[in-house]
Amino acid sequence: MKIGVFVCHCGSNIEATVDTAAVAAAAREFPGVVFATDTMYTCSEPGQDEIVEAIKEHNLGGVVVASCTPRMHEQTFRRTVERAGLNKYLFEMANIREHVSWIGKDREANTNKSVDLVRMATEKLMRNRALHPKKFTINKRVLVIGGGVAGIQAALDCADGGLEVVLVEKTTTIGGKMAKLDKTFPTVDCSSCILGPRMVDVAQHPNITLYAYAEIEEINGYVGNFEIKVKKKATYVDWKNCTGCGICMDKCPSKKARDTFNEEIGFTKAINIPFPQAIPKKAKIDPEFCTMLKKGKCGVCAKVCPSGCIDYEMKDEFVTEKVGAIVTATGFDLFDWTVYGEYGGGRYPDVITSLQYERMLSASGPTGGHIKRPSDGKEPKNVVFIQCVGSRDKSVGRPYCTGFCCMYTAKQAILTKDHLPLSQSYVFYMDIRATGKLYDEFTRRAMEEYDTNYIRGRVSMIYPKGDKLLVRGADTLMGTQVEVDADLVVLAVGAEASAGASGLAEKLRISYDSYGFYMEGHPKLKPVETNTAGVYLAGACQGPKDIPSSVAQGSAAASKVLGLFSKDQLESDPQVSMVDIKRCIGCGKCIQTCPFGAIKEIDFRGMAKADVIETICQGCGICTSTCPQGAIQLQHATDNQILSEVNALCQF
Amino acid sequence: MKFQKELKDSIRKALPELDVVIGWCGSFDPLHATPHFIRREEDIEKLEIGPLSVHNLATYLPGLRGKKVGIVVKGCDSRSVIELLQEKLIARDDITIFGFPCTGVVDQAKIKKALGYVGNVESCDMSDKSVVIVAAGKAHSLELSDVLADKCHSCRYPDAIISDIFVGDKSGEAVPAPADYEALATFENLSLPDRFGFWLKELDRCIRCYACRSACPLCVCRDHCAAESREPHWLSQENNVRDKLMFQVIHAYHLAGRCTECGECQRACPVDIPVLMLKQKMNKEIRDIFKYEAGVDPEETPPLLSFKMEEENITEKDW
Amino acid sequence: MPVLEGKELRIVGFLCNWCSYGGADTAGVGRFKQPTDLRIIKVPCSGRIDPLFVVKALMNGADGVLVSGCHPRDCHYAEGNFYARRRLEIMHKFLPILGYEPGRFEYTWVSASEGQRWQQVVTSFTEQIHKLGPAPKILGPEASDTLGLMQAAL
Amino acid sequence: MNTSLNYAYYPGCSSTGTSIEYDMSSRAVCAALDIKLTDVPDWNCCGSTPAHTVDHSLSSALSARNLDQVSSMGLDSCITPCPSCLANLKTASHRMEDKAFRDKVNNLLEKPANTNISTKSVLQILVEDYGIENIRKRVVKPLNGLVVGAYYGCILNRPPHLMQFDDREHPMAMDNIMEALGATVVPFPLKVECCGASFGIPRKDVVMRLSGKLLDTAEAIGAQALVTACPLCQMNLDMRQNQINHANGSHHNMPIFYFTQLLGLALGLTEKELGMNKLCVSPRTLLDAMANGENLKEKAA
Repeated sequence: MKIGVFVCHCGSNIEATVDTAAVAAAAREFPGVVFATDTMYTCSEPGQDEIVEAIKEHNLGGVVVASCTPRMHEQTFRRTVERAGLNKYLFEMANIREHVSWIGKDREANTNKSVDLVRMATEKLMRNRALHPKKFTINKRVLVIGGGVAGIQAALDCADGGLEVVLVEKTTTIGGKMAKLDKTFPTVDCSSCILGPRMVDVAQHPNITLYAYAEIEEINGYVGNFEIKVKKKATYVDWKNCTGCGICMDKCPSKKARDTFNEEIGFTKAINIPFPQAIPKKAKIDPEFCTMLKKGKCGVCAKVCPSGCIDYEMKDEFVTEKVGAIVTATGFDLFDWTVYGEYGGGRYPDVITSLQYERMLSASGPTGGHIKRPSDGKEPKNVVFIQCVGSRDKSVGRPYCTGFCCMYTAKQAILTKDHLPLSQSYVFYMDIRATGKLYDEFTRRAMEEYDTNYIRGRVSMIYPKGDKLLVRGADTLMGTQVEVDADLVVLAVGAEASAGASGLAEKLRISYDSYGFYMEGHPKLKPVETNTAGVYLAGACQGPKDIPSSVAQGSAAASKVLGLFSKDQLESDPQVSMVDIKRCIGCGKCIQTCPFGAIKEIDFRGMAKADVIETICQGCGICTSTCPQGAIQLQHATDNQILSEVNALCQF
Repeated sequence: MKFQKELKDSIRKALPELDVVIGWCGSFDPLHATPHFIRREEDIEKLEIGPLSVHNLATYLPGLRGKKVGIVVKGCDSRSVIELLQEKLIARDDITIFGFPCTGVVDQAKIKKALGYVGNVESCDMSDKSVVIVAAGKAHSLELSDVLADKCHSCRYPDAIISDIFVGDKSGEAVPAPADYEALATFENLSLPDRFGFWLKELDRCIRCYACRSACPLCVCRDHCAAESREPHWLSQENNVRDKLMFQVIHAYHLAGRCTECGECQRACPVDIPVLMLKQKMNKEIRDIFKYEAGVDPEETPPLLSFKMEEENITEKDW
Repeated sequence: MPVLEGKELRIVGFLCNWCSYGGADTAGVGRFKQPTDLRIIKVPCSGRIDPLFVVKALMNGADGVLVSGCHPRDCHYAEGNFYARRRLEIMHKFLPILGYEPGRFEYTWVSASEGQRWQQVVTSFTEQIHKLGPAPKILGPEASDTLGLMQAAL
Repeated sequence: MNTSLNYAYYPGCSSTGTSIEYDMSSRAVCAALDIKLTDVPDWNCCGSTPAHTVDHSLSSALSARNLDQVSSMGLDSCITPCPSCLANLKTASHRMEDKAFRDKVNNLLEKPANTNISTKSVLQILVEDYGIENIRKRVVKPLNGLVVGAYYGCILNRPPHLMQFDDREHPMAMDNIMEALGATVVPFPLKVECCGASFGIPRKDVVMRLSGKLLDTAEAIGAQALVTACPLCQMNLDMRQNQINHANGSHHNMPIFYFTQLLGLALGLTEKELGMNKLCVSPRTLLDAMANGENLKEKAA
């Protein structure tokens, strides 16, 4: 094989600490290399053209590019060599940027290491074979996990684009966190007025199947052909017949059930519909508080239900859905702020979270939109907002910025003044992060027009003083201590990955960061993709996001799905395992260890042999390292290819 | 031996249903036995079992796949049969296992070492405790226990673990003690450079005949062994000690969790390289980490072909 | 030849494509300084790594071998690293009988987001190998080629 | 109850002076509960004020010697009533884990010190080793609803990683003991606030302000007395109460007990054994009322 080597400067990114010309010169001496050069930006148009020309001029059979990580530009260069008529697998990359030039400044060592990496790449390349993808048909249905605003947007966009959508929501209603909000920043328009119609659209869209109060049990398959097992949790109410009239909730004598929708400000009934605009508007029994389910006595709801749909015997149910793509929009949860002992650790009823406050502000909330202190129901006069509770704080393991608390705190300060004109709001902040359209103007309004007292500093202690809470903190701009007699303290709690995010990630086979947020395919260029083909991300499951960004991502994920489904067939990755039937002795160890069931036993002239189902094989290569005689080889990562790299590096 | 007749009777009874029964018979001189393939009634009388029945006949089973095979097994051999069954390399229905209480087999190397060259062996009497060999008209006497194979001294399974027909009295229900790896422990007292040098020195003798592989009942790849393949190309065919040692590591690793330490590899080695020790090392680690012993339970899965989400006995490095 | 005499030792890394290779990229993007000895071979999954590659590298003259995959339960292929953990652990325990220090070969898990952890792993593994010094090498086709020099060294 | 609790006891310098009643009552209580204390032989200053602010190695050397003395007793755990001593002993042990520092300190000493000694406060062992339920069983003269606030001060459980005791923001050890003794415990919101002790000499005005606030708050929540576990806190609140009143124009007359004094009382020990006469703000009225069996909670209401 005649090989061409292109060593990229990447501007000064590589050239500054690697002598690329020397690397190219060394490469010229390698067996098989007939052409080697260094180029300024190999990925640029002239850079790519140079490769195409060299392939033609030198009749190259394979190309090595030494530049950035293959995760960045492998696809780019594969297309380049394809353009010149080479099979795209006759290409190798040597990562001399992320793995060399960026991690040390020793030019001699870096240059030497780059030469090694190029040698490895050429040795492997010489053992590469042209590979050809297989086509397979796909199921053009999409699963959206999570019915918050991002999931709703993704579902509606996909459905409007003509796809069948399965939307799975963990709670009994879609709407997510946004449904709990009173108003939205920076427009201060009513949250349920803008979200409500979209929720209704979901319910009425002919292309959308909604499973509320359901969870993902199992995911099998691969892009184009996933098989999803959905657990429909027992509601004890036959939803087919439930009209959502609410009589059961009215009459239920068990009044102390946890009201999670209202963030547990007050209680709800053991049988309940979370809020009037719920979609679907169906009742559900909370078995923890239902006397009938606990003690076998009561049965009031069954008696009063006009459509007779109460079923105390109901069990969880499982349904299987086949889809071709998955959008994950599982959102976020709130940081458990009670680890902050200095804020009372949960002992003071008048220290509440921002989302609890939001429910209080909401006209459909438990206080009917009146701001009342939980302790005595009085209207507060001084309201203190504390920002960055569980954000930007290493000591509680949350060093990241949640990003939207500054904005909702400004909004809540404004709303406080609207509700209680005689009130005074104080905001303890670290920095104000208001980097959206009209955002900074909005926080300035909170300060200037609504007379909110912004104090730059952290709060060191909250303690009760009479019926008030004394909030003591630092004012770092003044260099003094400040103490505020507060009637109500609202904590701007940060966002964290939703509980169960990591469990779902394992089912989806996508990765997540150390906080549990899902990893996107590329931090800049693949914001809604994951490294698992056919799985996309929308909204805060990837990292904290405000509403506009979540909606944008919902649409972006939908457009990715629509793009994927624009073809009737997908090409399977040819980097799959292949059995050398002559060498296979039919021992079945590969079949035993394949995680995907992609290898089956076949009969070949009366002998048992292994056979790979190419569209199912995911290319992990467990089989290859299991087969003692090496009869099954993962294409593009064969034993010989890896051995050639080892041998290139370790030459005795 | 007293159960020899009983065994012959059982084979006679079973033979009509079988294609072949494998046992041992006399060989070129009275000091050696050889595998014996009984196909006809008249072959049965030649069957001889005793301290010379050294060969692990399970080695032949994968090659006879599809045939109805009877096999006479020592306790250690039966473990190889179990392992082959476990890996579904042979079918249980196809084989009939004849077990007997083994009292140990000799190590020819030890006899050779004790006696040196003695000329043509004329007779050999192996009573309970002693061995009397008459060669070139001269009698040589040895203690049997001095010439028993190492594995017999620490034998934990004298009776076949699995058998269809068992002749003679079982040696007892003794629960096998955990294997002790004394020789291995002694070797591991050597310094690392000494161990490295040891293997180079030993393997230097290797003539790459692959007798170790051919004798191994679990080397089922046969003609497709990675040692001589170009696809994949793990080893060169050159005469160098690196590849010779690498082959032994490949052999040991491919047997990890499968090897029953029957010792055939080492017995077959014409230049007496102690290759079994590498397999014992694998087995010891497998036992310590996975609490697993190969060739005991046909229903088990070899540990390297399975996993647990939480591994109790693996402590990963803390960085 | 491959290493800078007296400065570097020969360290081979086998990294899975999905987590650890990405983690090494993340470390690069973050400009986390690392020793230059390590050369990385990318494989799709830690389950693809035949422990015999490790032995092959050592016998061919590597001074250290590092394997890194996705954290348990986070394998892109669900189970690859579970198999890898068993097989690599066995090889880790086996190597000393051949005369290689156990610390010549380590395996670990680094996710794509853990650039800092990668830096930490590379740095401390490289230090560990430098502390051990060059690995025993097979210097020629005959044992005497090696043993003679070993004797001379002693 | 037969306990096998056995500790080396490090009294600390205050115990021979300003907080002699803390020392007396600690010893008396431990004796009454069958907790064996053996004084650290030839103990010296722990190196707290002022050494710890000017010379870390000297300060740690002082503590290290004390710990070494404990180890020479054949014991591996040592208790002290004083949180300041405790902090310094623990700091020394912690710093001595660093080899360079250890060498420096050992250089100052006659012989290298073994500082691998577990150190705890009297309060900690009563709660963790003896147990509040066991204390409850030993109460013979309950405190009749005496309304107390528990004041821990700022160093008893901080820095948390070093002190390893109770909640750093909201400790409950003394509250729980007092409750077990039959007192009415009112939640004292400033329980871990600073009394100003380290400014005791140079900036008395700060002490007046900080300790004054503590007393104001105690009165506001209806406490009849405060209990403390720290000689410096107790001294500021008790001995300086008059000065505080004078500086702030307040009229507090609030007894400041060591928790061991009230514990001793409930265990049936005499006022004399507990050094009640050493307190500056007289607890006479409260003690008499308790002795007369009056319900102090009702009285407060």
